Amino acid sequence: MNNKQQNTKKVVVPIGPYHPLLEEPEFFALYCEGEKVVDVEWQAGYNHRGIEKLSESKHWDQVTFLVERICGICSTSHPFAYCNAIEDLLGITVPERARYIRSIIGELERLHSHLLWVGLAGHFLGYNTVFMWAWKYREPVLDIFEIITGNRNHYAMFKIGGVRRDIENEDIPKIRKVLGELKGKIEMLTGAVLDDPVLAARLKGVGVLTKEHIKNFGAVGPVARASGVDIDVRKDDPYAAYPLVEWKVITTENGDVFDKAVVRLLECFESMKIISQCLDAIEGKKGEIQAEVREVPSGEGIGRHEAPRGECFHYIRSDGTNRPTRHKIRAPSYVNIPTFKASCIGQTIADVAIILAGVDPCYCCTERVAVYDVEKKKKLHNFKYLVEKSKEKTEKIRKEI
Amino acid sequence: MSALYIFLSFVMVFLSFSICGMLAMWIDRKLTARLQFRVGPPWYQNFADFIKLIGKETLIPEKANAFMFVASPVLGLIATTIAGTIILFISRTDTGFPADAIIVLYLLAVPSIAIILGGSASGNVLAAVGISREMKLLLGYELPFICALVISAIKSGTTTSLGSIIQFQQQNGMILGSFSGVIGFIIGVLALQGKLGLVPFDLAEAEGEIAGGSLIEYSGILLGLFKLTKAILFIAGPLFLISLYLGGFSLSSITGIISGILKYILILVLFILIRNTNPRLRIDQTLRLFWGWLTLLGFAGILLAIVGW
Amino acid sequence: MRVKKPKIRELKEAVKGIFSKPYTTDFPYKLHIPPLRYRGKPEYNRDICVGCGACFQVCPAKAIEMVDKIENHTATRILIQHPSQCIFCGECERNCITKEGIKLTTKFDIAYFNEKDTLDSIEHKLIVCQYCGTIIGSEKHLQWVLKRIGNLGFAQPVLLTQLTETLKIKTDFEEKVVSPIQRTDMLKIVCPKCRRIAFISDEKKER
Amino acid sequence: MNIKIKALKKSLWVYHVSGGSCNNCDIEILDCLTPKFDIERFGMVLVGSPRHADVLLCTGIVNKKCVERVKEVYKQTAKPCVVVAIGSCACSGGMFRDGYQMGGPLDKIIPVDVYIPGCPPKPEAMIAGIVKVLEKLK
Amino acid sequence: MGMKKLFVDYDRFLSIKDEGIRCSYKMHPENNGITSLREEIAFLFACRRCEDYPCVNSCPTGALKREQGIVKRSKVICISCKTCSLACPFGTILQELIPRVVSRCDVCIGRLKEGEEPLCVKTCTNGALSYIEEEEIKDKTNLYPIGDHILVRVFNWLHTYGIKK
Amino acid sequence: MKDIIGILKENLGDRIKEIKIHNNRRIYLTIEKKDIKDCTKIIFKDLNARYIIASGIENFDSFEVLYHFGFDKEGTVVSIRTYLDKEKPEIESLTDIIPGISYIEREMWELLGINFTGHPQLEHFLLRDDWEKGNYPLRKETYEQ
Ligand code: SF4
Ligand code: SF4
Ligand code: SF4
Ligand code: SF4
Ligand code: SF4
Ligand code: SF4
Ligand code: SF4
Ligand code: SF4
Repeated sequence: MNNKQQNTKKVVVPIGPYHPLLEEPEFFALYCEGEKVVDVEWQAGYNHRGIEKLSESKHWDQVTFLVERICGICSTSHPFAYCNAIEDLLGITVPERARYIRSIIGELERLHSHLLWVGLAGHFLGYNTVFMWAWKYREPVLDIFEIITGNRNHYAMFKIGGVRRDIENEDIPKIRKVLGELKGKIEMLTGAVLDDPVLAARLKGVGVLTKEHIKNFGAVGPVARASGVDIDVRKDDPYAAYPLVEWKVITTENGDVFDKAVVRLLECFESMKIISQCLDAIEGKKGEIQAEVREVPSGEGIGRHEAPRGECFHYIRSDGTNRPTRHKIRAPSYVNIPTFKASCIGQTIADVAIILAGVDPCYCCTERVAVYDVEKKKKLHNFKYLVEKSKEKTEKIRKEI
Repeated sequence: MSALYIFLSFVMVFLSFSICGMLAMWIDRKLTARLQFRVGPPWYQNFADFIKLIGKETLIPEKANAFMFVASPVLGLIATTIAGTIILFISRTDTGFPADAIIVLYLLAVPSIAIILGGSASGNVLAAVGISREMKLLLGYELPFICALVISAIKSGTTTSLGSIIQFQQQNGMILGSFSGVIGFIIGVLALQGKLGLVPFDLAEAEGEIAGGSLIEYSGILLGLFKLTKAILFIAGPLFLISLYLGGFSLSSITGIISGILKYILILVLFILIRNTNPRLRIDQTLRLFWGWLTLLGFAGILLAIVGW
Repeated sequence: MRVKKPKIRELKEAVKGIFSKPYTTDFPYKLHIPPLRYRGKPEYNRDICVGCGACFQVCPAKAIEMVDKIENHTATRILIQHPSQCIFCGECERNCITKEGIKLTTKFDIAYFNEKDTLDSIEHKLIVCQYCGTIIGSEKHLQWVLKRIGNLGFAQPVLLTQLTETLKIKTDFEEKVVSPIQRTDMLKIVCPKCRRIAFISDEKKER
Repeated sequence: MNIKIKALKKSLWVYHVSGGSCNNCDIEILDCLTPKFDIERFGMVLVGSPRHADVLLCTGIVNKKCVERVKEVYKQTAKPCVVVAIGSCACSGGMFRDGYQMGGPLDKIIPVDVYIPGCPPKPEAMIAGIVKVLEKLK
Repeated sequence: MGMKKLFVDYDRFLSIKDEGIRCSYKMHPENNGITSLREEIAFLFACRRCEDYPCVNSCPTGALKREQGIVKRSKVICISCKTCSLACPFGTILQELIPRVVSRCDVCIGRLKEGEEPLCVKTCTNGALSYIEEEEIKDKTNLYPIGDHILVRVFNWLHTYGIKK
Repeated sequence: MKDIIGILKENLGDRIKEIKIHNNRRIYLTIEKKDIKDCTKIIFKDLNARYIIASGIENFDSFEVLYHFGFDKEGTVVSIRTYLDKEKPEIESLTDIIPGISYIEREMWELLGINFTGHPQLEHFLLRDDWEKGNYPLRKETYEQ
């Protein structure tokens, strides 16, 4: 094979769909020349379960559980956004106590999700100690969830018009205690990350996203905030208890992976601030935790929630029965992942892993290799054929070596 | 010296090194776990792993070059064992030959080459990425490692025989006691870290990036052989370093053995600390580190050694 | 300007790790007791469940199976809870009309080799319409309704018959309804549909 | 009981296959590795290639896009291996049974040795489940 | 020239099996608009407006409520436990009329081509449904309109008391 | 709040066919299919709104595509509604204006069968590549079987 043809057949390094340490199967084909990435292709759908469609056959109340199971990390964000959407459609307000409880759950989730991210990012960097530590610090948060909601994940707390369970007064000191301990730990982690020269070498200036990129891809959440785009649904379109408490939106300017890490770590402190204020507000009081919703009239509603990974968006249309006729869900990763196209190209494979992780998507590795025939501009569909092709290629590389 | 003696020492080294190596690897795993607030595996873990691997089915990928695929782990194993034998026995008797340190150096590079050969024989592209990294890594750490050897050799009176290096140290104290010695030792530790594939230089097997890398297609006993090689290397490498910088060890007296073990443990603890407080480096950063800083340092060390510091 | 302390904190934490007790649980060597509210395997409470089937209706995962079967003149309703399909949301417990009929236990160790080992089922005797044979409801459910609405229930002949049965009062209403259904047949055990027909039968006749 | 099985029991290398899950089960699997549960104390480690694996931990409904891949992974795994279905999704399809993308459940695609229902199962439940398999291994 | 209306002979559903009626309102799976229509008719006309409302009192969730004398079921709250059906002395609430997930009938407005009948009418074999103009119905007894598009024939107890809808 | 409607009206002029103000944070505009490119250009580029997502919906006599845009400072979501032909749903692709919209357009193409003219890569994205032609899972007819 001559040189020209060879160039057209770049090695495709697949990332996904299975990886031991990753959550969701997604597939990224990295088109590489040597260690350099020249293009990225995102193939989703390994996780596609047709939730939008299933939602049309379920009762309003059952949909909460369905959307909760869109994702395990943001497992309260989707019900949150969904309930916001229906409440927007209904035009009702939720009782105050329920609003505080909602915020507490949402922020606790942000805490555990950000810690999880720190751990996974550490793992991608081969920094397993950080991985273990961060996950260890995360454990008490999950225990708190187990105590107040009955499960470590998938809390089943949200309900249209309120929350399903109250936070008992005797549990509040437990939450306080966990927060107190966590604060020191996160301070330690933050300090460690900020000061580590090796981390700085690995992360600074890697995977930079400019404001322009953010706008073009519509990226949200910490990804956008790390690039200096100040968007946060909790502030912009206040809901639940967020307008009632004191906190600020964290932004940084550089848009590289390092900044994303910083934004996430600092957000943890804001979350803790919000939680303790909410706890103050409900401690020792009693109150309604759900508003009565008898009918959902026909119409449409939009609900948003700032999930740990960014804005989570639900569009609901009802025809007056007790099932949605259309339920459009947009998870934050859906708009964050395409930013890879901007941030990965020109980087090395080793960096891609952490860039992808920097967005905090749900992504995995271990697929075998596929070869794209760029010349024909056509994807070779047969998987086995791709494998064979790639093996031929390897064979050739080997002989050349 | 007879062929029988060599053969016997070879077998002994093989057995003792693999057992000690597995224990050392256990210490590594256990300490790592403890440092991460975990319990960690029981002491027999690595033996269990190995025995289990023997019992497993060995799959040879259809597209693989079967001979190379099978031969390379064996090759690696034999090479490391020979290296171990030289370090432990041959060098300290009159059987030692003048350039044995250099031979050991080359033998210690063979396992990496075996991984490269095996990986490329498996015909997997993720493995290919792994090999290319392993190769760069090998090229990377070999140069500083040579520097480390040269420093020690110069310090001990320009000899490349392990025996005389050790002898020199027995008379004049450890080479570590000098400026150039410290430099050489640091380089040696980092290079060995790379050789053993420990973080921050584990990029050839980087799970998060290329899922196991070069060994991705290996299974069963062949994988077990690789593990065994690594276990032996886990002893042979540090021993080599001890011989070069820490005044070697002696098997003739109890104190000699104990001090040898202590020296070994010192190096092991260094490994574990470095490995657990650092993220994995990128290949280009690794190369920059090895070829840039460490090599410069190495040359500086050589100069210092020549000057006599 | 903050002082940079690279690696110091990590080393401190690492040393702390080595010299402190591991964080790891003792499970499985020691028993693990989940918190009180833990949502584990749902189980029926044989004394309290009345067999209304609401849990079957509300389950978002359709993890509860309801089988009504009529075999040689006895009708039974079997409610089967499939842990393999359950998502442990607790909806069945929340919505159970008796509040305690089905409860999420704190059992978490429900791994199985064969699904049959984990199924939890409960059987109920059903009352069927004497005219058309459709299912009216389970016996216990009828009693539960009667208890709940008290005197109001006496307007409902089926509930009344149920009461007489529980009180073991002998009545002569046992004989089967014969076609066409009449207003007088209202006092027998008939389903809502037949009752409605009976009610309007006069009117129909006139027409 | 022969020594091979004994060694196998003490050294289970697990590989994690996710076939369309909500990733919560996957996270809980990962959680098993972390200090709180630390399955390494039983000699279990997560490996990056199915060739190295003794246990396949499968989660998710195995949607239609994943079916082929899950089969492929199973084929590549060196036998003997244990397949564990983790989570209600893998055991039966859970909430998503009726969806148009449902390709599973897992036992329709590859033989499953043990099922651990839960949504997600507690890490304790997973450990207990694996202990059960170990008892069954002979 | 009058407009065609959906004519429902409610009491016919009681005596004859009504299986196989399909609906063309396809916004939900398994939608059968005629059930929700029948539920509405049941509560509007067939209900006897009992003094003490056994149905409302029995409902364990509070899904039933009377609004201006008419019983109304909240579709969101109802869990379909069938308790109300057991409590009603007059057989107004049939079990199949109170499902957990409800359907919707929009009387096929705007969806019918010229000369076409709604799918439910086409698939109804017992003559309980038809799509005709009001003038065409000969027998005007017990005929009540719901909205502009639906006509019901139902034995309405209430008119004997002089109560009209 | 008022001013968003004002600005929209001023910029889009009579291209707005209908304006529905659900509440002061949710605004729905209806425009014609042919104006979609102009309108999104104005909203996305000139008014600097953030692209959120697009949702496709099947109605009885039409397809509906809603493009949601966020005005973050005001916390308002503006949804632009267009109706497409039921028989031959087709609309211009907006990929050259909003690069990020490419994936959702692909998704609508495969799940709803809406054709986006000018889209550079209309390939399967969520479903497997050999998904049966003409089977659009989000269409309502799929309930029939
Ligand atoms: S963004 Fe990722 S973590 Fe969040 S809901 Fe989506 S898939 Fe889950
Ligand atoms: S009483 Fe409770 S548990 Fe029993 S069938 Fe009814 S809802 Fe289910
Ligand atoms: S816990 Fe939820 S999923 Fe399980 S049986 Fe009850 S309602 Fe169904
Ligand atoms: S026939 Fe009817 S109206 Fe007369 S007493 Fe009996 S129930 Fe009452
Ligand atoms: S069983 Fe539950 S937690 Fe596990 S993947 Fe399925 S939905 Fe997620
Ligand atoms: S009990 Fe029956 S008849 Fe009486 S008000 Fe209720 S539904 Fe109507
Ligand atoms: S079926 Fe619905 S309305 Fe009737 S008693 Fe039960 S919850 Fe109440
Ligand atoms: S009229 Fe139309 S919508 Fe109503 S039930 Fe009949 S077919 Fe369905």
